[in-house]
Amino acid sequence: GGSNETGGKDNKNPIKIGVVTSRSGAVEAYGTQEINGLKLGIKYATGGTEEINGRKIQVLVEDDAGKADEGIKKARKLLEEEKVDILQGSASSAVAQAIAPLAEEYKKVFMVDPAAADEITGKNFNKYVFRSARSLSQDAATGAKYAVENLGKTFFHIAPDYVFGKSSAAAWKESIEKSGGKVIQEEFAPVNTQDFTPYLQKAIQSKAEVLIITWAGAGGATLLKQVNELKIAEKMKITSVIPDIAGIKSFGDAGVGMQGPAPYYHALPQNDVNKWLVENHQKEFNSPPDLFTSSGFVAGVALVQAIKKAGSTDTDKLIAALEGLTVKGPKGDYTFRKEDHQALQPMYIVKLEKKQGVDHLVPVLVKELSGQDTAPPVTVKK
Amino acid sequence: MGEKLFTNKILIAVVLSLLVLLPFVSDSRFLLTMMIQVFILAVYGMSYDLLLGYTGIVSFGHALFFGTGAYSVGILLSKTKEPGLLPLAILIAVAMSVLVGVIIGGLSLRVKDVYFSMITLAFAELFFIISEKWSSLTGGNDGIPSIPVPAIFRERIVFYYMALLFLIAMYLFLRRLVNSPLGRTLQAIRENEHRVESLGYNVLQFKLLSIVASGVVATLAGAMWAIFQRYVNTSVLGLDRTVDALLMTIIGGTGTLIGAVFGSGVITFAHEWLSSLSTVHPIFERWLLFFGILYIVIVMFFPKGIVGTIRDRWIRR
Amino acid sequence: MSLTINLLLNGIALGMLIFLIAAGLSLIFGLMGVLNFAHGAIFIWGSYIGWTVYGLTGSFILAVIAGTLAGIGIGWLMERFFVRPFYGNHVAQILLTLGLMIVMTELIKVVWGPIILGFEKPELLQGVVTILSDPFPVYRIFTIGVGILVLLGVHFMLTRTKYGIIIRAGVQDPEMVQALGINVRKVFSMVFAFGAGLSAFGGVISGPSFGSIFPELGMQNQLAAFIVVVIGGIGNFVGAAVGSLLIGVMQTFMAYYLPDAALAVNVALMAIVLMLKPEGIFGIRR
Amino acid sequence: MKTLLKAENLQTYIGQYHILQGVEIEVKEGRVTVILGRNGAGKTTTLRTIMGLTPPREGRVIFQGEEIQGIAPYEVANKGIGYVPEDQGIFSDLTVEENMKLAMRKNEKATQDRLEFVLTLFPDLKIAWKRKGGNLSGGQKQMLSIARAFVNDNKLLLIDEPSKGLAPIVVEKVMESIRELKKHTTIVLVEQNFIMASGVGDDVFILDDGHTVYRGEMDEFKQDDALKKKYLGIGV
Amino acid sequence: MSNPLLETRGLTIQFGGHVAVNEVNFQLKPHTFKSIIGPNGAGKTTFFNLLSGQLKPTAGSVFFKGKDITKLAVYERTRLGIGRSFQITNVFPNLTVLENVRIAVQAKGGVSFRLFSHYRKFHQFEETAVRLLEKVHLAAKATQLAKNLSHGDKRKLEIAILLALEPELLLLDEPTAGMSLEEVPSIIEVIRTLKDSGDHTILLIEHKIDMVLGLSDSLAVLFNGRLLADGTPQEIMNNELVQSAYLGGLYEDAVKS
Ligand SMILES: Nc1ncnc2c1ncn2[C@@H]1O[C@H](COP(=O)(O)OP(=O)(O)OP(=O)(O)O)[C@@H](O)[C@H]1O
Ligand SMILES: Nc1ncnc2c1ncn2[C@@H]1O[C@H](COP(=O)(O)OP(=O)(O)OP(=O)(O)O)[C@@H](O)[C@H]1O
Ligand SMILES: [Mg+2]
Ligand SMILES: [Mg+2]
Repeated sequence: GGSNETGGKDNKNPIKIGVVTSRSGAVEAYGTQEINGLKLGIKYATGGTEEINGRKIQVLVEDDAGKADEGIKKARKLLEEEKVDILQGSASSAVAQAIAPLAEEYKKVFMVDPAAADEITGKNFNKYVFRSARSLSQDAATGAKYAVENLGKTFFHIAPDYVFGKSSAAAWKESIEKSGGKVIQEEFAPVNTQDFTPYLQKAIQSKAEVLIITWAGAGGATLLKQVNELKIAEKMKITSVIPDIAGIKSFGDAGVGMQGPAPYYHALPQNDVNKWLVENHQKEFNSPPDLFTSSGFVAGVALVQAIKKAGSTDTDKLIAALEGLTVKGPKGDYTFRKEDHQALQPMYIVKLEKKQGVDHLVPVLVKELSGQDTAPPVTVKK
Repeated sequence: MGEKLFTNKILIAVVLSLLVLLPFVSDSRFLLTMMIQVFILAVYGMSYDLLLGYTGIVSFGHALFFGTGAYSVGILLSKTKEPGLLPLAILIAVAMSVLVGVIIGGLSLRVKDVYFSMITLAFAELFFIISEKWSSLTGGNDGIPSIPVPAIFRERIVFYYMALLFLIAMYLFLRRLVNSPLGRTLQAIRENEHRVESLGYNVLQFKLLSIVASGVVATLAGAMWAIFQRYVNTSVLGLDRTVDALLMTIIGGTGTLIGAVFGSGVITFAHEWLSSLSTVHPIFERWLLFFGILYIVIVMFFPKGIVGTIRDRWIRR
Repeated sequence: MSLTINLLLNGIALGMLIFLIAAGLSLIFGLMGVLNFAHGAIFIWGSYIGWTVYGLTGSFILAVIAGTLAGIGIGWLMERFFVRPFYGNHVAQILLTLGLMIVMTELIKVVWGPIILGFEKPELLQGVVTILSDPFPVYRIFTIGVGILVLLGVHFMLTRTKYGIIIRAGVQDPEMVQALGINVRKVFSMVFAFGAGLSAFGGVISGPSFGSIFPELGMQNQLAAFIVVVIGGIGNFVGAAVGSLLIGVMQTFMAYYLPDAALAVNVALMAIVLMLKPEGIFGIRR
Repeated sequence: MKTLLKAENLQTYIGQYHILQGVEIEVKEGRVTVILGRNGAGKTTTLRTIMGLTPPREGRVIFQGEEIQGIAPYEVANKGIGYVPEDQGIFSDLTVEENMKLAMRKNEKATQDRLEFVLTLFPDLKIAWKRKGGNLSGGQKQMLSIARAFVNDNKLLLIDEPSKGLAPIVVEKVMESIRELKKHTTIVLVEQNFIMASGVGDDVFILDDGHTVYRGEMDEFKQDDALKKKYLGIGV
Repeated sequence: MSNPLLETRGLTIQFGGHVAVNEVNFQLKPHTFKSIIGPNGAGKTTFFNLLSGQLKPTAGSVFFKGKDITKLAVYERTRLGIGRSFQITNVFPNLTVLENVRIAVQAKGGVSFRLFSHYRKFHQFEETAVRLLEKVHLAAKATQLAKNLSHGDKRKLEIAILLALEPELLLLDEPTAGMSLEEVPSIIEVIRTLKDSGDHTILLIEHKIDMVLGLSDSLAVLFNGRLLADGTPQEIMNNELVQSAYLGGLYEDAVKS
């Protein structure tokens, strides 16, 4: 492919961004946040015109249902039928990893968000892949340092028993040890575990000072509620990555007082971009932006800026423009570092608190860390 | 009767030549992709029909075989980075599936009816779990990306014809099989297992044979799938895969073989079409809803599947 | 010792929770022989209706009643329009109920959105009691109690009334049951609706136990329900309860002592039971 | 004599097959009406059509002056028509006890008495009381099937080949009991065993190819060797 | 005297507390026709099930041609030459009448594992099947599905399937129950011809006493699971217990003749 097919003067080809993400399946809510963010980001960066040099930006969305093979099919469709200039996605890490090789094959930039697996900008990296979302390592780096310094030195980690849980655990372990702490035990429970008591019993018996809870999606609330019920908090400190609003809501009161890293919550950043985002999101979708809205937004902004900078949608030029690019996003400065194309970005440590008039626990800022502070190690093989 | 057979043949010839000509009349590479998927899944569906429609076995573990094929190709090629080893990978796949078929079949065939279905489901789940846990080998849910397949298979048009050929070959093989004395025995087993036994047939042996034959075909389909996608993850072993086989067979019509081709076509295209409608109207963001309704409608109004129903009409006329 | 007892108690509680999920299926699949792959959907609809009514009224009892009634209604419609033509035809049932599963799950997303909802325990049932120095949630004691009540109630209905016999006979030869002067259709409708109500009831009761509900939760628990019914012996209600307890206790102990195998407990247990006793623990060889 | 049941011009289809093509039956109250005919003549289908199991496309079934074609089988049964199907229709997973329990429409004294009566008629059933229906011997199944029909207060009994599989002495007992029952119940009997048919029958209908080809009184028919030869192929 | 073709020693089966077949010592000479009579529930069918392998005895053994076959599976016994028909009709409901018989002929043909040849290649099977259907008056219904047959016709099909196996030993369980009066004689004729052809041995369970008397070389009587008597028809008919407990008054004429 290529962008050598130029249309007439007045009637230029649109710039096509093909999004492969979950519009159904277990993580479809994340997909929605991502797409809303992306569209708003484009709007913001183009000053509302959704055009660059007279070329309309078109966002084409395909549903991968959270399945890798479905994602491959849809990505091929976007690449071959729609001849998209840029790929974007996806809510599931497995899908993103399955699509990344296609980006290489078709020589198109693939802007990853919200998939967080480290391998995407690590072991399985190729030069067409960029990521506006934070990676698991960034979560871990944020949370680990703070936890070692403020919560305790010995850790017990409970995570779901599949690749996501394992690589989260590995990332936390590395960061904790770097900060001088120690992970005494890691326990992996099946994704749809209903009774976590045996695992929590072990946590108590391990005598660790801090319990790390890693759980993406639904089981998290169940786990947290059982933690609460068994009064684990009386025996050890608890930390966990703070999820999206629906996730926090599902905690009920069980999450009160929990501290942990938060990739984004709309009330945390105080800057103009975020203000714009919150206002416009509220206007358009009648709700505040959520966990992955911000990284989707950044993806949009970064792409627009890169295209402007490159002066075209030519892939090589785009890559050159994106590498090292710093954009202003809702959390502040996001920099796509050259080595692995991961966007370094500010991260937050928060504490969940009850607040009048809000129907969920509110993450209250404890500490903000800069992109550099939370930079994960580069694991790309040269 | 003879006339019907003749029209039947004409129909098949027309459809076949359309399929052969398709790459020349359509420049849509995506359409070819879809058709390739239809062909490969159709083979997988037909293999299931051998069990369900001809032997009367309801297996909930058919994905086991599909996954065996896909993983054999995926693991061997990606670990060795040696595309030339594809024939070996397929050979290994077939050998593995025979082994798996004999072992699983041997362990579970003494169990009857729904119990058999459930035990096959248990085995498939166990395999699924192993593939999730043994991620150093399988990549778990993240899978094995960019499987290095021989360059020729990356040519979409070439692969299209290969897949078509594969479908035709497997269809002919299975048709032969169901019309052989062996196939006839299987059908009798479907009807009345105990009576077949008292005719002097060793039912267990025949059922095992059916499982292995169907397993080998499903394995080949799985191998083709891995070559086609150049990607494998645990979903090839998931329950959804088995359900796919079931859906294709039933929608097309059990005990018809060719029905699976229709089933595969309906599922693939309905899926694609409905999921792309979300831009038309927001209600289609819930496209699965309509997909579910489609299933229901097909089962309610074509209880014998597409081909089965057409056949019935035909006979009545 | 205290650990073992604690694990055992938790295992029993989990088992009873699984039983509540499986009880409705045990009637519909076990007794009526309908492979109901929409069971999980009825179950989760119960949860959602219960959640809504609980939120609106603040009364958990009303939530349970509303959820159960909704289940009965869904079951009745389902039987009347979808299941009735396909008694005895397992293959069609699978496909049809799978379709219903998808449709009903998606409808939940249309109504409530595709997100997770927190389901709080009623005040009265919050908190823990201490058993041998370990805390044990009150709600689990509640589920154990409810499970036992359901078991006894349904067991009574099946053994002391004619319904159990009519269903078993009707599954084999509905024509002959009719010829004996029994409106077998009506009985089937009623029992199906009752089973669906039971599923939805399980959905409401287990909602707070999970702590949160989401549309796919039904699908997730469905397999466990099927496994329990099969392990216990299809058609045996008491067997389903025993199977549930077995699975609950096994899961709990495995999670503690051999967590790597926790994922495989259910299916492995089923495979072993079936290979040793092909008709399930309480099943009868045909 | 009063007519209890009348079937007029029964036209029954199964699928696309036209099975009954105008069957006519008339059953007089208090008598035993025997239906004869070769295999595949439509005897069973006639009984099933009366029961509502294979409703007729055309024609009428009049029971006690009321048209009952087209109503559900359980309603037919509840009008007081008992049915003993040719394949016994035993529920194999149910015990003999449960089979009987299922059949007993009412649980009153009279029903209990009748239960006593059938258990003395077929003592085998008492022995096998807790056995599964599927484990019974062929003859025992037949007994159970008959017992199920006898235990209710029926106005009309449709019995399809009761003698099949029964030992001679039991056949004799069944014949006796039918003669006994005749006092308060009317009976339609399909029977291949001519000894039995002629032993208890009062009226006779012969079906062939879905048509009624003969009707008359059993006493006449029994004597008429030509008729017997013509319709039943029985040698003289 | 020739060795018995079939012999049982102490053959016993117990269901729960109920002994259905009780220490039966039984012999069947080759090329003879023996019938088994006895009250309902006496254990006749169960005895057949033990011979053909559907049931395994709790005690005792079965010998066929001097060989102990007690442990053999159903299909192995069939291959040795023991064929049976069933009291409760047992056919292939969704196959055609012809295919029902053809599949049995094929079993005898030993080609069942051939998967690459078309079944119609073996047309001799089909011809045989058609011939057999003619014998039992079912040729006209060859293309119907077996489930659509009337009861009596199914019984005929049952017999055709058995004949197709050409077993050395035929176990017939009330073959004519439900068959119409006019057809019974010709079916009996078929069985009689088999016997007369000399290479078959026949064991028949039947309640139609007149039929039994006409066909059998000898009669065995089962009572409550025990072998009560075994002898010529005349001997058996004169047995008082048989008369009072089995035959009743109805068949007095038949016995006297
Ligand atoms: N389901 C069916 N589909 C097609 N034809 C059928 C079906 N059931 C019965 N028939 C046909 O209807 C005819 C009448 O059958 P029916 O069972 O009434 O005969 P019958 O007189 O009772 O015979 P028998 O003495 O053998 O019991 C037969 O020719 C049979 O083949
Ligand atoms: N599986 C079983 N479990 C319990 N009892 C059984 C089982 N099978 C048979 N019986 C009992 O064993 C006895 C013998 O049955 P069998 O079928 O052999 O009788 P039969 O002599 O063939 O009688 P009929 O002439 O009525 O066919 C019967 O009383 C029956 O109830
Ligand atoms: Mg009949
Ligand atoms: Mg018998």
